[in-house]
Amino acid sequence: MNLSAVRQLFTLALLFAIGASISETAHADEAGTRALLVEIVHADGDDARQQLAMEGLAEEGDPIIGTFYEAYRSGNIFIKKVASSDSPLVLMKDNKDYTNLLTGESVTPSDELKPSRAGRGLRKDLKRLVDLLDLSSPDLEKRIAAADLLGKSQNPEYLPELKARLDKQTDEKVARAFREAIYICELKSGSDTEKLAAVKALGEMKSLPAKGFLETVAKEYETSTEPGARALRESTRKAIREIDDYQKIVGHIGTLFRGLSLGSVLLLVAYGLAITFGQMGVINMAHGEFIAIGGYTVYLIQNYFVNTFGVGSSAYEWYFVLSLPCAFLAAALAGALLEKGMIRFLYSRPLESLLATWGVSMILQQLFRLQFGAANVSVSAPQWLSGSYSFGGVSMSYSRIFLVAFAFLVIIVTWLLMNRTSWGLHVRATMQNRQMASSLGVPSGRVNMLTFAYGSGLAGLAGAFISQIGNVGPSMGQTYIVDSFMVVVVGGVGNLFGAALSSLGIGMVDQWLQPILGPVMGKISVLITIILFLQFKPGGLFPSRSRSLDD
Amino acid sequence: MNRLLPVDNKAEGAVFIGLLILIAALPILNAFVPEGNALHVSSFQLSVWGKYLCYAVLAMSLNVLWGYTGLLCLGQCLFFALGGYAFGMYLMLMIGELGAYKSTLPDFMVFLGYTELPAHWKPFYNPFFAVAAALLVPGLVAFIFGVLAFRSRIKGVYFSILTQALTYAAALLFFRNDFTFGGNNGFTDFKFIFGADIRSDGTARGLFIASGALLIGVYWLVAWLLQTKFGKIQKAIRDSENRVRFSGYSTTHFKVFIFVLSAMIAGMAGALFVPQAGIINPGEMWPTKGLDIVVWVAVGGRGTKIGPIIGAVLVNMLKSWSTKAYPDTWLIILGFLFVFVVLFMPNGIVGLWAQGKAFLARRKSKTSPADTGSTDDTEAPGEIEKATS
Amino acid sequence: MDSHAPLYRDTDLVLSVESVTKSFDGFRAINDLNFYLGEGELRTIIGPNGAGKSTFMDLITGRTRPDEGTLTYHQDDGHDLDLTKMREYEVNRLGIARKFQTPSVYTQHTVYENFVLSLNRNRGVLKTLFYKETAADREEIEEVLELTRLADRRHELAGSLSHGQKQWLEIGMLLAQRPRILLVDEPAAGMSDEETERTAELLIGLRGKHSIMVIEHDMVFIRQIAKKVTVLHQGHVLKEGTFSDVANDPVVKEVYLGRSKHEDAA
Amino acid sequence: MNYHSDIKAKLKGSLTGLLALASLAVSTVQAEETVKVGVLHSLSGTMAISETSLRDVLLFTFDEINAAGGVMGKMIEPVVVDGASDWPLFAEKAEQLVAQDKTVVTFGCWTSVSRKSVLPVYEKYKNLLFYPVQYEGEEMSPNIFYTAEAVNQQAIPAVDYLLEEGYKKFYLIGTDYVYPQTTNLVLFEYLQSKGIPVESIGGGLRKDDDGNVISAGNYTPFGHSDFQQIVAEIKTFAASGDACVINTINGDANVPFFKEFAASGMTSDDCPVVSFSISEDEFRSLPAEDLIGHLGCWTYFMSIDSPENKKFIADFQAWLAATDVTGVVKEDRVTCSPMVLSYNGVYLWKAAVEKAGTFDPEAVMAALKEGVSFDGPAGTVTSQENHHLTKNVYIGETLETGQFSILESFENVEGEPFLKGTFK
Repeated sequence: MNLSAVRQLFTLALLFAIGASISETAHADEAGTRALLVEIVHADGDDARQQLAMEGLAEEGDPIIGTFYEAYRSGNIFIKKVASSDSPLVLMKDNKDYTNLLTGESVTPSDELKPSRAGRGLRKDLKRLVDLLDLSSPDLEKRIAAADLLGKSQNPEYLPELKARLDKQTDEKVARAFREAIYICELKSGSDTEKLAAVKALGEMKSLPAKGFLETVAKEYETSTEPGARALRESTRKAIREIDDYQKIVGHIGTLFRGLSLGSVLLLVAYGLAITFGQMGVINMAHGEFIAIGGYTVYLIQNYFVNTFGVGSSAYEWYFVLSLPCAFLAAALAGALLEKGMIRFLYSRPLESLLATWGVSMILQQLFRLQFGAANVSVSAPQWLSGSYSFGGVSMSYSRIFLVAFAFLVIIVTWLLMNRTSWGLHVRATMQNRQMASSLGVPSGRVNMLTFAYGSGLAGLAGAFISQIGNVGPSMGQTYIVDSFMVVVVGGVGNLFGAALSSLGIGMVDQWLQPILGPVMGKISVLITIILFLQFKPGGLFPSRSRSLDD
Repeated sequence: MNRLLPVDNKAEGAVFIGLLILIAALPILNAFVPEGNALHVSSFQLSVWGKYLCYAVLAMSLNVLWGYTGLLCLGQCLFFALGGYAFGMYLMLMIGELGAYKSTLPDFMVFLGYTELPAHWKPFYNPFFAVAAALLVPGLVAFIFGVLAFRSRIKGVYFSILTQALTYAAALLFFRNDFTFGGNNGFTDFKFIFGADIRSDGTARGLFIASGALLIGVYWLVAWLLQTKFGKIQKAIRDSENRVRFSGYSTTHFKVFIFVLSAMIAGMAGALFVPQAGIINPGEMWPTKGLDIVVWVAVGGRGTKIGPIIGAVLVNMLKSWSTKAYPDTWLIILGFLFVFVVLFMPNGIVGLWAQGKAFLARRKSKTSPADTGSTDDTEAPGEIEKATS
Repeated sequence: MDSHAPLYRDTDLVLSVESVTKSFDGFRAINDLNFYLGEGELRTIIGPNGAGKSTFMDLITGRTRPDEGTLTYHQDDGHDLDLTKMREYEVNRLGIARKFQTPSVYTQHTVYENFVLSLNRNRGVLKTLFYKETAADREEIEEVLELTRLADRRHELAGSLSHGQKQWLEIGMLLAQRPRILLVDEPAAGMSDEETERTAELLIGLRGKHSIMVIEHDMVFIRQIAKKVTVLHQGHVLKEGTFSDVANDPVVKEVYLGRSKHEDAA
Repeated sequence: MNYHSDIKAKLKGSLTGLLALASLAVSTVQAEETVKVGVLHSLSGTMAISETSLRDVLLFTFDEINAAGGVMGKMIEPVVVDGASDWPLFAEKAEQLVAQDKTVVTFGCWTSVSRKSVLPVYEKYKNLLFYPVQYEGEEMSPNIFYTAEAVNQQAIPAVDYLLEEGYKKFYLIGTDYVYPQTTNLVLFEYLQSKGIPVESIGGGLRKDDDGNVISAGNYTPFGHSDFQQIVAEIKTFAASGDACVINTINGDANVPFFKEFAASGMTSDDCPVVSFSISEDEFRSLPAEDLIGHLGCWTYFMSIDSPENKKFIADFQAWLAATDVTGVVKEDRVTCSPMVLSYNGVYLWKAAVEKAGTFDPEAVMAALKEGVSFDGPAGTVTSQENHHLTKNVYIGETLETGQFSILESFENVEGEPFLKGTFK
């Protein structure tokens, strides 16, 4: 049987029903809706019955449909066999609670639960239904998304509904989305004059979603010799150009933000190294594993919160906030131990610290594998860090915005620590001349340990952030180790400000080159650029000024 | 110093002679002792040892640079791989029409739609050109990078990190499918070398003997270099580059020369490694490989002639054994070994003897207070300047 | 005194430094410096910390390039050479040798080898590969061994010498180069009184054979060797003259004492 | 030596008599006789992420077979070695297994390069390797049996499904190595043959001097961690709707990709991503709730509702709980296609050995080529003449639980390794 053909037929039928009825569905019969939904679940596999139920649903238009859709989509609808009855119960799971879909009463489920899932096609139809309902949703974002999706379907059946609701929109953004949807619809079904107007309007709106549809129009009228065709063709081309030009600007702004955000990642990753390597002269190849310690700490805390409070609970939302200091402390502790147990014997032999820490890195990686499994572990973002903020076509994810802000915080805090505390003074003194400092009464043993712990702690923080945007796994740190050394070297070993500047610079250059050369050649070019850059500035951006030039 | 047996002390001499015997004996035991006899060396064993010898040469090439001149190159694997690729190109062409597509072109080219061999591949039909390329290509890369780096006085950690970046960039480049070097899969499934079946026992012996000869040749070269004035300058650069410069020597020229020489030795090792390992792919230039080599040298004892050989062979033997005996924990074992060596054996295995003597001397001197105080001077040579200086 | 005007210009100069300026990140380490060194002269340079003494030596030896000004080397044959375009080893090959503040010797080589490497010949890469010691070489080395009183320690590693001996070794290494100009940075630092005295004798003995520039802090030592003293202050020549001239100069006193007091406080 | 072996022979002779007697009393004496089988996977290094699970499932399978009496009366004795994600080491380990340990068959490898590196070893010793992971094809060694999905058992059905679903724009993205490049070149041809215009295939094209397309799609380095730019591009590409992403990113680089994808606000409803390298096992490291509705295509899913599969999962879990092998993670374990293909491989090998009546690798391969079947967790698999398997192909979409819900299945799809050029 050809599923998609049936589905198309059905969708068409559904649309007629919706077109006729949706505007009158101000007051809905919830019990009726629920019954229809249960019907749909039971009719799994029987397209004709589902179709009938859907038609009924379209007339009801209750918000419960949206909730149901979400649950159906994500596998949270279950069928429970009841011994006493022929028709099993349909349960809907929300968080940990189950409700009877038919009655809305909450139910305590026994173990006999069989999940029921919507097929992709059914879901598409449901989604469209939800979108139509969402057109009148009080949530503006939902309204915009719904208009966008209905517009892209280019189905003329939606036009009256969209037009009718356009006048009621007071919010400019929503109204714009409605207009955009209407114009895109008209690109297909409108008369030539309507099309011309739509094309012009979309061009002026710099509508990105319209671009594909405009191209279709351009193609359609490419060879046409009809009288209006020429004008339409030319304005379509003009509109596409306008959109393209606008997209270029958006692209540049986007690249700036992406560069900033990549730079911030590099900065977080490399700042710890800038301290342990730059300030202390320890070449810590296990730096990457400290990053992993941070990542695993977040993972453990997340699991603790999941087990204690459950996913989606309000307490769970706080897990990441708690993770940050924990990740810092865990890595700092590991750093302190490493310093006490090994590094402090190697201050006079920096290159040997490279070898020994390389051994430590191998040990830690394998320990991670034995403890957490070789596979990466899953860390989810809390709600407040998911999603993105859109600004004139550039979307910036909240996790990255937070990351950029945090990177700046790290710079400031580190600067304050280094320049405004006695510890910082001791660090700088020790780093300039270890022997001199200790003979002047600086407790260099403790200063070294704390400094190394701080640098390692920063690596742990970096790991915490990477858990939000990337992997948490045994070798997660390896990805960053070459990059972070590059950042420190380009910035000028020993110069924290230089490290900050160079990570931003490298991030920017990388993001700027990527669209031109592709990610692989982009990365290679960045490396080559760095190598060449150091030819001209062998000491990096800010070479450490030292009077003892002699060896 | 003895010209024929270029060793500095008895222990070194014993190891070196042992090595000579090993190189001579293994192929004989392989060829003339029948299978089943306890003394028989299988072709598998032979090729494994052949690879160890190549690794030993690779370690020696790094030692020339790091041990004697104080330049720690973290990208030595790049030169090794380049040599391997150069010779691998010849081996690929020798497959002829025995590939999956029965074409004269290497399989990956057929797949990518090449109808003709790219121009830079053509000369590699000639094995001698391939050998020359295995020497010259790494040499050329080292020359360009060396001139750039040394001219602008990049040294110490900067140099190390840049070599790591260089090998990383090169690895990414070689991973590319359309770089005409087979992408990630690299070169494999070789059939013939110098007209002989590459999988035959005879070839395994031949390659082993060639590796042994290379090892001895490089050993002699290093020994000869060390006793020339050049060798002394090398060490002098390690100890006090400024003094060398202010004695009228262009340290840049010296360093470039050594860097190129070291790259060429590594390239030769790579060229011999590839037919024995049966594969070369960009994984061989991944930065961690470069670190591995450093570890071999450190474990064996850097700045000594025999140390790198011991280190490379022992670490790789340990790896071969432990990846089977302790597949889950061998990395931990190896890791602890490195930490231990660095902390307690600053001069590697070769330095153990002297360390033991010093230890005994110190125990003795505890009873007699007349200690010279110079026992602390065992600090390993070739320290880079402290990063911040 | 108007320090902008050249003091004097002799026909037998070996080195002329004129209007040289050098800045590091906006800080003027050397500021419009004029300086002349005569053939066979022994000159002492003093100045408070940060006066630019070491930078001055760096400029002469090609380690640092001046922002402005000229550094001219007057060759034996009367030809002048511009030092600002040369690298260290080229400058050195002209016969300008330099001793560093901290002794810079090859610790892993024997005393004898240290001298072998310092001889002023066979300094190209290929030449060193095929270099064979000649009788003349040995003779020269013996000479320096005697002069520096290291003959009985010739086969010991330089690293095992005492600090004072290392200083002597380094001076010997300079002499083995047969230089025309000797730049000596704090030769007496870390030496015992007896060693200091012997060093002073050595330097005085070299006067006339080489042109020598000595940077030193030790006033006793300076008094011993100094004929003519140049005082540097803020990268500029503050005063030039005999030791007593300089020592009694009120400006010099103020700069020196005022500055050094300040430094002690820090 | 002769003396010793003489004694040994005599001892053996007298022992066999004793054993024959004993065997009458104790029927389990067969357990003394073993056959050595190699397991060659990376247990450390970058590939350990994926390969460790295969080691686990192989050990489980051997135990299961041994408990049921072994193969032709012999117990399987696994020899496990670590390839350490190091390709020359893979070749060395393979030769060690074959030449030194005298294994009669090896189950192993994940990446193509590891397979390529050991191929000459198996050809030289005329031994046998079972390769279990989806790959690009373009290879058919006489000594390797590919239980893996060929491109036409994964990528092509997935694209068929998407086309049927009405998707019109395809964005190709992958890690820069042979499998993605090859798959995407095949798909590029296939999509065009299905009437998709070039401008609707996103990710970029590279052509050689003659204008032949040598690379289609957008590629990232191994372990790439920054997908901002690419996701921004996909978002633009998908702005007009009806677009999907065909993802051949390898291994852990998928995590940053999907996190970035989810963070950009796109969902599977706007633009589904169909991935060929993410099975249930890899999925454990992804934030499942952000990825609901993205697609996967494999020849097995853990969610297959069949008694065989349920038994397989339950037995594997029981084995995990009981095993004392070091490095086996016991919690949160799932089963996935490469694992089942390893499992199937062992049983197919067993069937072929029994059919051939010998452990001799060449005879076993001959038996395999004649066709051997096994009713595995994902239905019946049958070996083909061309060293591949006929098997069912499933398309699934991801659920919050980290499982796939099966949307469509194609039965008995024959594996075809050589595809490029067939759609032109």
